[in-house]
Amino acid sequence: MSNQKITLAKGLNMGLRKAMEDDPKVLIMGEDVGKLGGVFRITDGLQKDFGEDRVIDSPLAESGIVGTAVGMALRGYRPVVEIQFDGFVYPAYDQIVCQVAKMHYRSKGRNKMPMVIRIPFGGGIGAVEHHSESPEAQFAHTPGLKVVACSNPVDGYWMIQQAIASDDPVIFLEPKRQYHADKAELDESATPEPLFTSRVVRQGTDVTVLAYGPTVKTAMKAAEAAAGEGKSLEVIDLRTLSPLDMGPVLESVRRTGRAVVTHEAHVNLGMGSELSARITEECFYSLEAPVLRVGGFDTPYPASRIEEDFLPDLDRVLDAVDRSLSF
Amino acid sequence: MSNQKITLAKGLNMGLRKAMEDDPKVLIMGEDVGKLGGVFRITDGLQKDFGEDRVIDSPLAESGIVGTAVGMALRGYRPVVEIQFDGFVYPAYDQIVCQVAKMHYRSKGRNKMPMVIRIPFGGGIGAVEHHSESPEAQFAHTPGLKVVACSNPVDGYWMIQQAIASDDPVIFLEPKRQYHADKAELDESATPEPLFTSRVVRQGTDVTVLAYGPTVKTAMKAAEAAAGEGKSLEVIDLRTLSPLDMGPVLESVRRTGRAVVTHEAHVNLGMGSELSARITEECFYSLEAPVLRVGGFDTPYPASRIEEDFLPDLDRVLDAVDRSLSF
Amino acid sequence: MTQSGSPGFGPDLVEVFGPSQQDGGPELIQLLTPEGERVEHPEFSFGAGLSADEEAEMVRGFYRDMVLTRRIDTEATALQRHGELGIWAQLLGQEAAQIGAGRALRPQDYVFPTYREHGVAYCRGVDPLNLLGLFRGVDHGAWDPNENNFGLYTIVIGAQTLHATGYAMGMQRDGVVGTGDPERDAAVIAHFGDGASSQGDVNEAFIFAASYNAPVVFFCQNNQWAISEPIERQTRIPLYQRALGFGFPGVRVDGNDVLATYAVTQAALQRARDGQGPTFVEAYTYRMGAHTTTDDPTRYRLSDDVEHWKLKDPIARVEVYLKRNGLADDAFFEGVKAEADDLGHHLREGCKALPDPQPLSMFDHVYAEETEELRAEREGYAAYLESFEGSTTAGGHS
Amino acid sequence: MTQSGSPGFGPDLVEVFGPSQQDGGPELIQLLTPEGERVEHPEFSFGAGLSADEEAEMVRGFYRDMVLTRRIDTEATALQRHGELGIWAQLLGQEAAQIGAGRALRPQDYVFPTYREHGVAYCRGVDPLNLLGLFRGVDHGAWDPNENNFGLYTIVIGAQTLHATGYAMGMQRDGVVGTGDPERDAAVIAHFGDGASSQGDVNEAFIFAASYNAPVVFFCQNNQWAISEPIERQTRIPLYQRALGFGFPGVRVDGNDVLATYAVTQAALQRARDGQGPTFVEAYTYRMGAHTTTDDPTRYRLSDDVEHWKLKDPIARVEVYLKRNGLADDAFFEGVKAEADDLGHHLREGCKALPDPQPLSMFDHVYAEETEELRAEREGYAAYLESFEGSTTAGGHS
Ligand SMILES: Cc1ncc(C[n+]2csc(CCOP(=O)(O)OP(=O)(O)O)c2C)c(N)n1
Ligand SMILES: Cc1ncc(C[n+]2csc(CCOP(=O)(O)OP(=O)(O)O)c2C)c(N)n1
Ligand SMILES: [Mg+2]
Ligand SMILES: [Mg+2]
Repeated sequence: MSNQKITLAKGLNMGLRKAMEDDPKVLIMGEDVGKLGGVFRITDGLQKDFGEDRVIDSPLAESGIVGTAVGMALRGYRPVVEIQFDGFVYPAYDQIVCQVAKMHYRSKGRNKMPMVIRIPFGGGIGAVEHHSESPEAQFAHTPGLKVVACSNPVDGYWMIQQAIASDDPVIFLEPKRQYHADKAELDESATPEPLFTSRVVRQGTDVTVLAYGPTVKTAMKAAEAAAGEGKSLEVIDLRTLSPLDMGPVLESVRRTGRAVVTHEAHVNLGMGSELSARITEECFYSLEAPVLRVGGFDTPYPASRIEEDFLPDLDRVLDAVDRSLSF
Repeated sequence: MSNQKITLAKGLNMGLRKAMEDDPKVLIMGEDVGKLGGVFRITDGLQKDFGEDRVIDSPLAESGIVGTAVGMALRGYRPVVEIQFDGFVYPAYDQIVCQVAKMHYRSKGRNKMPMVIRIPFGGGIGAVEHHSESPEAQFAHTPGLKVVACSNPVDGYWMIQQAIASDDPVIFLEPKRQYHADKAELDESATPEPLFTSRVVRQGTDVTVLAYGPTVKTAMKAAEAAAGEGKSLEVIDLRTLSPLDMGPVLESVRRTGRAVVTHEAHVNLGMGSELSARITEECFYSLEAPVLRVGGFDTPYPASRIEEDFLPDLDRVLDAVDRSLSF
Repeated sequence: MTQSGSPGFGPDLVEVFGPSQQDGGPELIQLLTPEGERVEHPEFSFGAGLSADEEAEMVRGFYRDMVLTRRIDTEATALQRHGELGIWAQLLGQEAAQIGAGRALRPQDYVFPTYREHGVAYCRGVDPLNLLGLFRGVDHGAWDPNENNFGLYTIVIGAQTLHATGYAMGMQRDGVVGTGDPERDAAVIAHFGDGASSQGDVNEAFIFAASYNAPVVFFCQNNQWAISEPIERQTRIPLYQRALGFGFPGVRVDGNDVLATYAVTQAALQRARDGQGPTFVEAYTYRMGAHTTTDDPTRYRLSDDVEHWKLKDPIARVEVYLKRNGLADDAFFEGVKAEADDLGHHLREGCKALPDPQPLSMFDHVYAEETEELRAEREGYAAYLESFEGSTTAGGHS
Repeated sequence: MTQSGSPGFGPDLVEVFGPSQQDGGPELIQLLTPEGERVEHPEFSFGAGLSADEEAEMVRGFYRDMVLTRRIDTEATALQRHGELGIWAQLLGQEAAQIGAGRALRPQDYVFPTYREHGVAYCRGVDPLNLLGLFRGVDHGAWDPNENNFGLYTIVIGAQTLHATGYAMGMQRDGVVGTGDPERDAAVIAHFGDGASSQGDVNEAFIFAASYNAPVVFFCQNNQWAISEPIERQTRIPLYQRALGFGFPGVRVDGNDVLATYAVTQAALQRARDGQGPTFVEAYTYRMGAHTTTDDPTRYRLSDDVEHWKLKDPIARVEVYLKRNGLADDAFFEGVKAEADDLGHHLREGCKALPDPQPLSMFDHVYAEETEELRAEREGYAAYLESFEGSTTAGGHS
């Protein structure tokens, strides 16, 4: 098959399709995932091709979706659950943190929980309340879950398949504003990197910028702009949030001596806190400045007309870079 | 009224009673809070004295309890909700983070949410699964909520009243293993410190130890033991987790140059991460060592026969102190 | 239902959604047919105690309400198409359900809406311009909930049904239930959709309301769809029967019949005000438009169905009724049309003039008592913004 | 129920818990009275198709099961009193409900228990010693759920009802429902309590099960109490009627009558296996003991009630029946008693011998594929523990 240019939405759709072809135990469950193909069309065409028994339109109840998916997983299936929007994962929170996360532990490994919970996350799409949340820190804080975020079409294609193949439950975060934003070339014959690894996406020497999901693009733009000003940023796409892949991060920060973390989630108790704490523990003597965090402010997500002020953008990232450099 | 020696359970009970006497709008809601007085007897005798309309035994449904409490608050009441155990707050998670936390914001301040959600939290009581959780970081990450933890009987008495008097929703964490552990003398005529403040509970010069709830006692014991070895620990009872009262913390760390944070919650993305990040940002040049974190391991809460290994104890705190000192 | 089944367990519940269901089945309470004929119902009636003139006046009022409500909807839809709103949740086809319910309320009653209750908002006196703000993205709700006893729109499906129940429990404690004083006795109405009926919260609301006998009417607009999920996915028996399992009455009313919806809701509210507890009202209707302006219903439903429901238009039947019985003249209809045009103008002009919020307003109202740390964050951002003042772009680099 | 009510909404639902309710009301399905008399029921019967000998053999089996189950319970309670268990959830009084349900299962069926299903566990062949581990605090569940198709105990109220429904949906996909092959067709049973019926999850389970017609039996032991909350707090109509609102059958069986519980559960399971979907079985019983060994029921309930229910003891009535009808001799009863004594011995000795877990086992099984960071944490803690080796106390300072 020849290479093709695809969007993130397409990459995910193709990845889901591939996973369903490869393993008849893979099921898709969620609201509107059938004929509609999901409100973002990520499951477009899958019910038509795999039938209603494998692409399961559900009643409107997130706890019910995740809870029945637990039962399916216990029966040997590999459910891929779609949560329609980040803000609607909370009715399922109990099932996720008390059941999905703990089943393997509780059962001494006898019950596996090979479940993927897909969550379109983050803001920037001009939506109403509850449609732009970034709930990752809460899941990363929960042992038993693994949490990843894709940032581009090619990763979308591979990572969703790898998440489905994982015998552990994976919270799979998809930056919704990237769904149809950029295209990238997919080589289906390539060998992807392992799922739980971070990746240096731009090399640099002055400051390490850590990002994931939607902020990878922001960080790349910031690096571009900084280069124009003679500052060399190294950008790392974390990809995995739990576990964290600290290897590339520490290696980079030991070189640059400075780190800026950026995410859309609230700064307070966000991923940036953990990264800051770990980097400081591990690179104490290499650090020229404290790890700085650029994220969503510690307010509820605001009305969308001012969401660009809430969200980290390249200016705020560069501001943090400058503050780091002038420490 | 003469001073009396009370337990934490008694302090909370007296504080609730006082709040109900002072304001007829104060209601108590929850499972078994009536005749039984709650499984920990914190509401003992209140239904008898204030009636079933003010001490409301609920159906077994946490989302229902918090959700109806939201309605009560909208109607002008000040509901105090009891969640029976930490691990059972999750069915109400959606109502808490999407409704309780956001109502004031969403309504531009027109709808206040003067609600207290009491959660007995933490381990060490030999309980079965889900009865020993420490969910504070997840609430502290949520703008719109305030989060406090009491650590002793006198604070219990005052803080619960202050939380009830607050016009903002307060997640009120009670270290359940302290309920009946130690007695302290209560002077009801005293003037309490404001609710959202931290307190230095032991002065020291070498390392600052930050604790809250159940670990305050651990930290105090560690300080005692360290003193015997010639090390001077300053212990701060954080009391408020959101907002954080960084003043006393920063002042202390600037003096000692070293900080250890201890809590029962998982280290990863726990309060310790945030404290580490903020302390490092603010005291970068004063720090002699990275902020070290001593907490619950990043596993689900284990079977109770090994919970003392999971929980931070004075040895692990002292180990961190030593590591900090030898940095 | 077929009548065969396993011994002891009663009839099997298959084929409950046969063709008769599309018309609501025999249990549908109707007082005005799609053809504009008044019909009798053994239990519910419209206009009892009113003179013929008063009654006609009310029906004309409903007509006007529905026309204006529809205009709000079509204007908002158009504004969304023109990029003035980010999204709009259309109510097309649900005017009778909303006006019937909205007009049955007394001032002291309290409403907990979903995100689609534009007609009820209108009945409560909320300026429809205020509704647009939310969909434009300038705020999360611009009206004062306590001014008209009309709560803010709730987007998390079903969450508001618990708030409604708790609010009703508050009314019980305030002594405004069952006193017999019509000025005093109050009730709550909780709006939700057919899809919402599957949420745990909604079912818990039923349990709490039943357990405390709370004065709340659960008003469900069964518009047959939850985005692309048909009602059959949420229930296999008529939805109003859900209430029976919780021990309070449920009824199905023709939600496209404003007279019946008014009569039934009014009676249910009165039950609540009288201290007789909760009632479930299923307003059987149809979502004529898309779920929202971003939805594409052609992917999942047949245009035949839409055509079928067009014949049951809630406004047309009232118009026919008024005209055929000489209860309204041309001047009336022209007057309503003119009013609607004015309203349209108000919305178009007003919407475009809605001011964008100030960036720093993001930090307002997070708490009743602001925290130091939030103040510091706000000040930090203010200083940051000021650092760009004078530079050509908002940011230095973008 | 009284028959008056507001017009149109049917009867008011007041006083549903009149005195008759304490005995389960007229809807209670009973085949063996508290006095040990066999009675007929128009829909359900016990022993159809069995010879008299076979039938007696089964009843003796039930008797033995119940006695052994009770012994598990009393031994565990005693072990808790002696400090060997942290807590114990007693089933005293619920033996018939659990044995009736447990014995109605086929090997290929799957059970989702609460934390009190010791009798069902016993029926599934789980060594009761394994149950003690959880309450002793040595693990969160020691048995292999897939060995006997008996899931782990679930403590978060109601969560398992959704797992059960999902598992049943998996069975549908595996083609083991409605094939007509008795060795193949399978069903799921979900256990839960009266209190649990208020949880959103349980109601969502009803919705999913109905929507997909999943082969699941919702088996609710209504033991009248959820800790201190009486059943009246959770529902104001008989609980089995909850199912009607979701469109599937519900029945109330005498949960202290092992024959009736067996017959009804068996029929409900068969319905499920046959592809006829979910059933709600309310086993009407009573929690004779405390909620758990840490509870003090004297604070909230009358000893009179307990006395009343003592007369309905599930074991006594079978004993009377067997004796009166000469279906079991003294040797039988002595044999069962001896077995119970052996079991007691096994539990006492076994419990004390249950090894405490190794501290480092805390890190096991967090993931199927362990993470680097967890491995590092484990190693760090191992090194830390080793640093104390040789010192007198476990830790240097404590
Ligand atoms: C908890 C939650 N899950 C999902 C959504 C996304 N969503 C918005 S509207 C809707 C369908 C609602 O259907 P229904 O209750 O029938 O109301 P209708 O839109 O038809 O008026 C869904 C799934 C949401 N808003 N909240
Ligand atoms: C979600 C949740 N909330 C609260 C509890 C605490 N709790 C344990 S058992 C129980 C009562 C359960 O009553 P019921 O469902 O009737 O079962 P029973 O104990 O009577 O068998 C409660 C409230 C819990 N385990 N889970
Ligand atoms: Mg709908
Ligand atoms: Mg019970």
